[in-house]
Amino acid sequence: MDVQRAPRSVDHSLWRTRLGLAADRLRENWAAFVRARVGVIGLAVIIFYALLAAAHPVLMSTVWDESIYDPVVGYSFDETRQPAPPSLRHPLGTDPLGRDILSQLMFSARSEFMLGLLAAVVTVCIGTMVGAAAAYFGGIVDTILMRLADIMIMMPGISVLIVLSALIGVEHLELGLIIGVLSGFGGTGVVLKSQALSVVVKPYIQAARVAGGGPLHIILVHVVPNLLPLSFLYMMFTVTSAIFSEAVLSFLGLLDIRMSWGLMIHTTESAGYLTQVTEAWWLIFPASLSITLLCSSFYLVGRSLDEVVNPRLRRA
Amino acid sequence: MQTDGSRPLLRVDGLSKRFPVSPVWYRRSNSFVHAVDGVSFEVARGESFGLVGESGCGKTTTGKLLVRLMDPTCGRIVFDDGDEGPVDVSTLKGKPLKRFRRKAQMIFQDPYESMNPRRTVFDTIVEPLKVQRMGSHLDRLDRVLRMLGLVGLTPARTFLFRYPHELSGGQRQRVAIARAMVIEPSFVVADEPISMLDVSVRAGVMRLMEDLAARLEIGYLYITHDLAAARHTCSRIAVMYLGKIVEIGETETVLQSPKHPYTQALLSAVPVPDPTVTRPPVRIRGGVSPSLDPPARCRFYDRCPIADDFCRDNEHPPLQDKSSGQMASCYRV
Amino acid sequence: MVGYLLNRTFQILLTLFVFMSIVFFIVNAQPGDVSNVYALNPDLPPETRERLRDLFGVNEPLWKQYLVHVRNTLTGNFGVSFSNYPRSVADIVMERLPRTLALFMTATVLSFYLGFALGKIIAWRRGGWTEYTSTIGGVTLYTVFTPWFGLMMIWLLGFKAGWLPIGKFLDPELWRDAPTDANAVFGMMIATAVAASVIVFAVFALTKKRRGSGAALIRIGSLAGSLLVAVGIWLVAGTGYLAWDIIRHMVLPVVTLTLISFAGTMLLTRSSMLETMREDYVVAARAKGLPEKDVRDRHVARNALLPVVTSFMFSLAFAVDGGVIIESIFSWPGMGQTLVSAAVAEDLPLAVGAFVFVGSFILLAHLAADVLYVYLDPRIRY
Amino acid sequence: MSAVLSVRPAILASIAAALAVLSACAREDAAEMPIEVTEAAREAATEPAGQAVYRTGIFAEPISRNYWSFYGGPAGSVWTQYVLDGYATTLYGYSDRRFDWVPVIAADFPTDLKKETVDGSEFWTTEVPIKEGVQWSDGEELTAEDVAFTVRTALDLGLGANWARAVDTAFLERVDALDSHQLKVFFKTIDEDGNPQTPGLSVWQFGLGFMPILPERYWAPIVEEAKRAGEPQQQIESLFAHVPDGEPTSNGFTFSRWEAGAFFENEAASNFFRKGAVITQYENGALVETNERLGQVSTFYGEAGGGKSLEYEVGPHASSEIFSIYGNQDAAILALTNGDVDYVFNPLGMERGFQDRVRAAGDLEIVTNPDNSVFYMGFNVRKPPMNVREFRQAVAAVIDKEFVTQSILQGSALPMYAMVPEGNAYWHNPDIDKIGQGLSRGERVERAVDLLKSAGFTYDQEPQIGEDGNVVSSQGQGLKMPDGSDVPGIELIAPSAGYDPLRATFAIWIERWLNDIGIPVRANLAGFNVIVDKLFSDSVAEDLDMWILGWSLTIFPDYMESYFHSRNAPENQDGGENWGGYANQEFDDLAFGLLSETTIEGARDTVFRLQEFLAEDLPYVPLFTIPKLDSYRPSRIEFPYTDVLGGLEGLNGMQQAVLIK
Amino acid sequence: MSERSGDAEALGGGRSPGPVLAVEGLTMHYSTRAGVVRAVDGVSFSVGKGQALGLVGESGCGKSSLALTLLKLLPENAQILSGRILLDGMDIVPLPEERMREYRWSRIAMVFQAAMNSLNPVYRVGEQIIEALEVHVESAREESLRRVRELYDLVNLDPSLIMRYPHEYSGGMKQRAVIAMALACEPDVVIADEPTTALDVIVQDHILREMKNVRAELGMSMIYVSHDMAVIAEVSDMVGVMYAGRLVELGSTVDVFRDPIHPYTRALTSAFPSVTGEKHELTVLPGEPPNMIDPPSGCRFHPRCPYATDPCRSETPPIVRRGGHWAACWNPTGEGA
Repeated sequence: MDVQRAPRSVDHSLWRTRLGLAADRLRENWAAFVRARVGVIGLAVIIFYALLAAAHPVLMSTVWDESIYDPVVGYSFDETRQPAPPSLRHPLGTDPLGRDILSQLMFSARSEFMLGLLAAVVTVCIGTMVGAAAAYFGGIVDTILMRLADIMIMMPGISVLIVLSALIGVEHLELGLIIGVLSGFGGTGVVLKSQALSVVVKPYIQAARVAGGGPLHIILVHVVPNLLPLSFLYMMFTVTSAIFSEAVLSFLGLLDIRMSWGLMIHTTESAGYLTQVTEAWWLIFPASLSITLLCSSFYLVGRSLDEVVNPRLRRA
Repeated sequence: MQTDGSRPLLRVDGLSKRFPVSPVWYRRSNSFVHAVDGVSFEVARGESFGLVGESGCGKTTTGKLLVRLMDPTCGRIVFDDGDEGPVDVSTLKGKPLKRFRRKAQMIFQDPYESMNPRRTVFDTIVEPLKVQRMGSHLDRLDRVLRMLGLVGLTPARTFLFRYPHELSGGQRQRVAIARAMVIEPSFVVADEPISMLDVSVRAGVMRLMEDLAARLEIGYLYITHDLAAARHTCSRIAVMYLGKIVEIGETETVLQSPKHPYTQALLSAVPVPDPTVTRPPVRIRGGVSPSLDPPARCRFYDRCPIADDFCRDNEHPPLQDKSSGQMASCYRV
Repeated sequence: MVGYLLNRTFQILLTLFVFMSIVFFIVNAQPGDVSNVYALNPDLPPETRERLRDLFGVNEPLWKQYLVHVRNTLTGNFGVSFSNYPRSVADIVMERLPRTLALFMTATVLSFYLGFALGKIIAWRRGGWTEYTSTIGGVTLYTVFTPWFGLMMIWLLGFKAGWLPIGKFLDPELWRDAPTDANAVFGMMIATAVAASVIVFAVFALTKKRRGSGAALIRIGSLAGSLLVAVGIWLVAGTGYLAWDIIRHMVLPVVTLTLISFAGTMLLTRSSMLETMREDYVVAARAKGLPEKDVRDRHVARNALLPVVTSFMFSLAFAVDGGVIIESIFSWPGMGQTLVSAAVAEDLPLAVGAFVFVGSFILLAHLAADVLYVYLDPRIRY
Repeated sequence: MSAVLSVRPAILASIAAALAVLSACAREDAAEMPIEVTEAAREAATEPAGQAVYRTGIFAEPISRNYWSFYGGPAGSVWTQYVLDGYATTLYGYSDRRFDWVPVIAADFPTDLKKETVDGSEFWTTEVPIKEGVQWSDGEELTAEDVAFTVRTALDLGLGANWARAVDTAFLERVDALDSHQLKVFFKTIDEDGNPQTPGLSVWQFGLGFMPILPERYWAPIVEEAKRAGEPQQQIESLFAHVPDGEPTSNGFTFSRWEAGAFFENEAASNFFRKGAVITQYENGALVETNERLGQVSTFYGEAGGGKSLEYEVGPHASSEIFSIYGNQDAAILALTNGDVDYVFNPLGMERGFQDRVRAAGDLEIVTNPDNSVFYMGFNVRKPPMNVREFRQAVAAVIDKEFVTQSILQGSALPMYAMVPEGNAYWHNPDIDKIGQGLSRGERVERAVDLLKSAGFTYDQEPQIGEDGNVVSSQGQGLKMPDGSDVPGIELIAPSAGYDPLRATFAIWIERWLNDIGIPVRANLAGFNVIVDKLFSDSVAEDLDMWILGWSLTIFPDYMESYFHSRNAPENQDGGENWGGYANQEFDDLAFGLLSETTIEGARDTVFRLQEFLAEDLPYVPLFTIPKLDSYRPSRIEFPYTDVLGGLEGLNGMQQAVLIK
Repeated sequence: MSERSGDAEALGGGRSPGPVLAVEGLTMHYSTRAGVVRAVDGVSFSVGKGQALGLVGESGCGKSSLALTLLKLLPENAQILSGRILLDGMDIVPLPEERMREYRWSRIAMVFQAAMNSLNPVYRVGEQIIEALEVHVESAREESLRRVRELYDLVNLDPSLIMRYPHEYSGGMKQRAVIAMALACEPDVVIADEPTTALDVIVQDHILREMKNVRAELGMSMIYVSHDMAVIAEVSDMVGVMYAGRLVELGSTVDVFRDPIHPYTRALTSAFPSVTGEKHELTVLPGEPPNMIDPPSGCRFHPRCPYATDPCRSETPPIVRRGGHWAACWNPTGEGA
């Protein structure tokens, strides 16, 4: 990046300059991200679902009658037979319990985002701290953390979640925390540690030590910021796995939640419509495709971010 | 340049560093790399002292020991810049160590790696001030700007908020120098500061370091593999081989009349930028042998063109005065 | 090397021990216990329930249960399954294991091969339409909602088209009079596959240094030969039709598994290739005048293989995990299905046993990956 | 099984060897692999493959084929029940369709109970004759000794679960074989506390009479071996662990092959004593069984005469039956529509979507029957306000069961008011108080508010009904208890939608309706295990508010005693099922009387009164029951009748009677 | 190799009839997102048989790009815009990739910058040399092995190392192996890109001497690419100085060092400290090497040149010839100035 920049003055306050710098970096990274192409498609899908999620409360408080369109206790009195195929009133039809599918889809989108965000934030927090601490301190800290990570990695994810959710009441909050901890301590932590290892041997870390900086200063100021791009990438993968796990667990009927995409499929399945692909497509496709699309979108975004943050994958 | 009567800025005494080889957590290692092995020298105030040798000879480790980036296995490092009494740096901890860090800084070899790519020039230079809680925010900005001017990055304001990737190698090394100098240390370890720079900017950086040393009265430990560069920078040099100092003395004396066979070989191997000159062939074999558990005899024995049975059967030779302050560790000289 | 392996084995045993303990306490930290499984049976008198509790040892304090658990695990005794009472956990695991192995080894090898081949191509021709379509297609399949996709496959290929059997791993009417049981057939199939791959691998290793058509002939010959020998043995043994029935039933789950998992290998291969392609020895190989294919396969792909192999070993290990869904959807009674049903039925010994088993399997895979790495990367010598 | 088991170590060893890449060679592996075959399979292989195979689908694996274990609890899954249905017979059983009590291997009804003193102790005794010529599948005669042995084993080992119910130690003293075909039963006349007692219907007729009989010759050595195992629990474990290879059976089928995870196969027992027997039911209520094989014609419940309501020949008509094991219902139904199986066992009932699929298939028949189960909402009547009867009635009044079952659940559930399902017609009391039935939403709310106010509850603001009378325009606010305090927050714990969408749907709607009338209920949708755990915890009396669960019921409704008698509250009896702590002396007396009732008519009278009582006092609000749907392929199989409580599935698929075309 | 020594011509003395390699007006650009990088811009030179040409310049001046261009081993975003590369009089620029492969290594071989990186770590070193041999010479494996043994002899490597992996070699050994590999097919020209940069001085000395000896023995032409004036001074007959993609001075080594014409050449020679002789004041060049996307107009050195005048800033400098060398400069320095 040998881009020469117009000289910047410090006449206005420092933070504005810094904001400008941040914006510049963002622009550059965005450009690299756009070049990877597939990520843009993913991002578009994510934005689409975010809009759906945001639109739901608005629709509920304006045009949609709560008793009909509530995703959980609504009931479409207009239809004589449930599930009803798509109509003007119910663009995606109703489910076997007479609830509007579009409303369920939109409502669930929000909880999927919340779940993904929670899991991702937990992963990043734990992953960066574990990675940075293990790499910086080395020795016994490293050994303990990495042995723990080994165990986390060994945990067969879906199976652990199945066992846990069968045994204790698991809702979105617990699920997000569990996935976040498993991924943060396990895979993400290990990857971030190897990244952190390449950071802690850099001369600027030694320079900071020579300057008198303590471990906390170095980890927070030098190590963690250098891990953030990579952890952001793993955030995306965590979101994917969180949404996917939620869907699978709901599908198996193991979560104590009232509505989600997985539960929509479960409702379809337990009502016996899951194999009626042509006859009851509106029960099967919206939720299944949403899960697939959102999962793969986050994954694609993660992949594209990889091209941005991994200099070895950058194009000439 | 060591003047009688005044105490040296830094006195290193029997400094050693050993690394255990592939330590297994349940067993204590009994195999060691002797990276630095009983090194002793002195650096006077404002003096530029050179440490030369091939890669793997322990010169960088010595530098890092002096600024306590590593803890020495044994030996003493007595530091005395006149402000406070002499302190033994080798065992400092906590607050005193942090205070010592105001006085001793380091410049690293690789200008591309010595700046955090996510931090601006300002962030990088101000870091020591911030960490040491020196001055107010404005004071610091002021000092950084002054420092930028001093290292020749002008106009200083235009450089403040550049990122490392927006700077050339030479500019980065100037920033690194500014970072080391901004808290006005009295001792700086410069680890190959120019070896990765383009030829056309090397001279500038060398000149800058000389100027700053003179202006701020800084003692340098100048680590380099490049004898020519050392000749231009240092008043005294020590030649290291496998963790040992094999020759030490005034730069010109050492380079003009090397005593130790290793120094001689080193000198004769340096290519001469003059097509008309034909150098005599180097008489020793290539390749430094590893310093893993070296036998007790002279470290240079394996490659020495003049070694005899005495060298094989005796300890590593001590440094002996060979001619007016020029010391070498060789039995055969 | 031996010392390293010993050290590694010791480490792995230690990890396994910790893993085992954690699993035990996680599984035990939940509120329910076995007597509740029968609790809603109105015919069950309370004394009986109490006796059941005694019977299953759940009345002992937790630490005692734990000690017993540790002792038993170390002696290979995982206790008695609650939900399959009184069958032993080890017995159940041994019954399910070959089925899981047969299915997932096949699928993992296939998806690895497909992913590696595709990854090689899209890395080499970067930026083309091939790359975008296979990336998007692969990722979509990789993150597809598996239960739905599995059912779609059954519906489409099994039900609508009628090409393949729906679910299960054998045809009961064919097997009614079979002279042997399914697990024996599975065992023989796995043994055949392993033996055949050992032979082929050996032949490839022996002809590694040779070049030209002769070597290729030997390799193809060995491949065809071992295939023929295997088929011959099965025909002579008279159980060939049973194996064929199993293979017929395996097609659908294997295809599904391959489709949903190849993208992982593909993308990993791609990044690994892209990183390797920047290495100087690749430029050197070109400078030597090697044909593009040799540069790609011998120099880039060979080196890019290293991280992919590690992930391959992991994915083998995680087969059991991924199997949870696929096995239920395809009525394939393997470890995954066992784990789910054990969890749902609160069958603690079976759940713990299956978990410990999965854990050991993964650790073994770690060890195998280490050994394989040594073989693949001469730089690593312990 | 043991033969199958012994193969495994060999396989394992060979896999291990091969995996270790110790230069394993395919040829050697194949040669070394011992191929063992079960006895049954070998026999099957020699026989010509039977054409008449009853192909059925199940979607979980049976647990064991050890009948002791199946009947004793650990293996007592419904799937095990299906596959073992053809193994054991009982002294008495229910008649087809009508559930009359009829002899099976008993030659006749037992003699009336009479008091008799033996060795100084007084007993109720009765004698039962056993049919002559009933054979085990190995050709040996089934004798009274077998019955006595079975009872003895259950008593000696203290077997639990269904054994404990069949052989109730509180009543049963012993069973003696007077001779090979005459049985004498001894019941205790006084309980532990010295109070006189009578072995009622549930103890004798529907208890011991329904006990499965296992072959003494086969099991005696195994039981002896088990008894030497030490502690009682180890004895039981040892017995349950036995794999009964070659066990003779007395019902229509014997074990043939079990390919774990794939299928379970039984073959017809050629010497089944009832094979070829013709069962005839007359419209006047008479039952006739004509068994040519035994040369017997038995007539019960009056003389045969008038029109026949049912006549069929007992099989097994199938030469063999295969239970194909599928991983889930979808796969099983797909297999059914695909023609892989002809009947699918469906213990949970078949949901609408599956019905559609089956109907769409065209060649499948669907039959619908009522089920003998109840899904209910229970109250913890120890705590206010649930302790107030009017409160419970008000809650019942606002729950529109018809709306939920018919509109929302589209008929996949049927509304229920009495504790005995309508389908159990003989015991069901149709004339009970059905609070709220047929009312509009507005009327329901008014009724509930009236009930609450009549009990002294007050509102800050009563709920308002919308103009059309169907919508609550504003919810009731500030409901206060009779003592003036606020009604506390109430938790309604119910299965989550993942476990059961029907109950979850009900819970969510109940929450909404109760909130409408100002009752601060919050539905907590939880996993099944979480709910069960709460019910069985020591603090159930304090923690529980309201809950929704379901019971699968027996024909003889003595369960009402188990659920509501105060002695069955957890605080009075460890593990009791009266979780709500319902305690009403009047009810207790009535319910306890049912246990000692020895006549059917008397029992029916008591049961009716119990239902009336419960419908008014409402410790449970019965919510719904589910219709049982069975589907089969009429072109392949035919059942003698299909209309019956609990459906074909409830009869275990009529394995002995189904005709294979 | 004694039978070949007869062919060898005297070191540096031979001016064979026609040049083995001639480069005429070669221009090669990379297109990057930031713009077009003019890495090689109108470079012309020729190398005679047995001659050694040294190309010297700072990092980013295009010398390594030039080396890769000669082998046409360019990344996808690079393009040869104009010029000819004449190998024994034949232009290889328009050759298709298939034909070009035959020329690589058999006619032009290369010793890459970092020897440790140009050996594939997973193959034995001997195999990698054999691989190069087998592409170009049809021969039995035993034959190839013997050839490898010869090559190892030639570069003073112990033949027992042939079947070892690269990581078992020391740095100097790897460099020797890479040189042996370059010599495998007896190419006409060997390009050595920074052959000793990562090595210690003593090893560097050994390698440089060996390369000189091998060249003398085999009579091949060499192109040394280095940033180190001293190294170039020691090994090459001719020296070309590159600055910002252009060749600014070219001539016999002795002439260029004794009497540099271009101010940049002069600055380079005097910016370089010497360990022997008089300790002279180092010349400090102001500024930084130019950005190759948007290079300065006119003479590209003008922003740093102490003698820059107006024409320097706007117009391409003329060729100034003096003695055995020429330079492109408006204000030539030295004797003639």
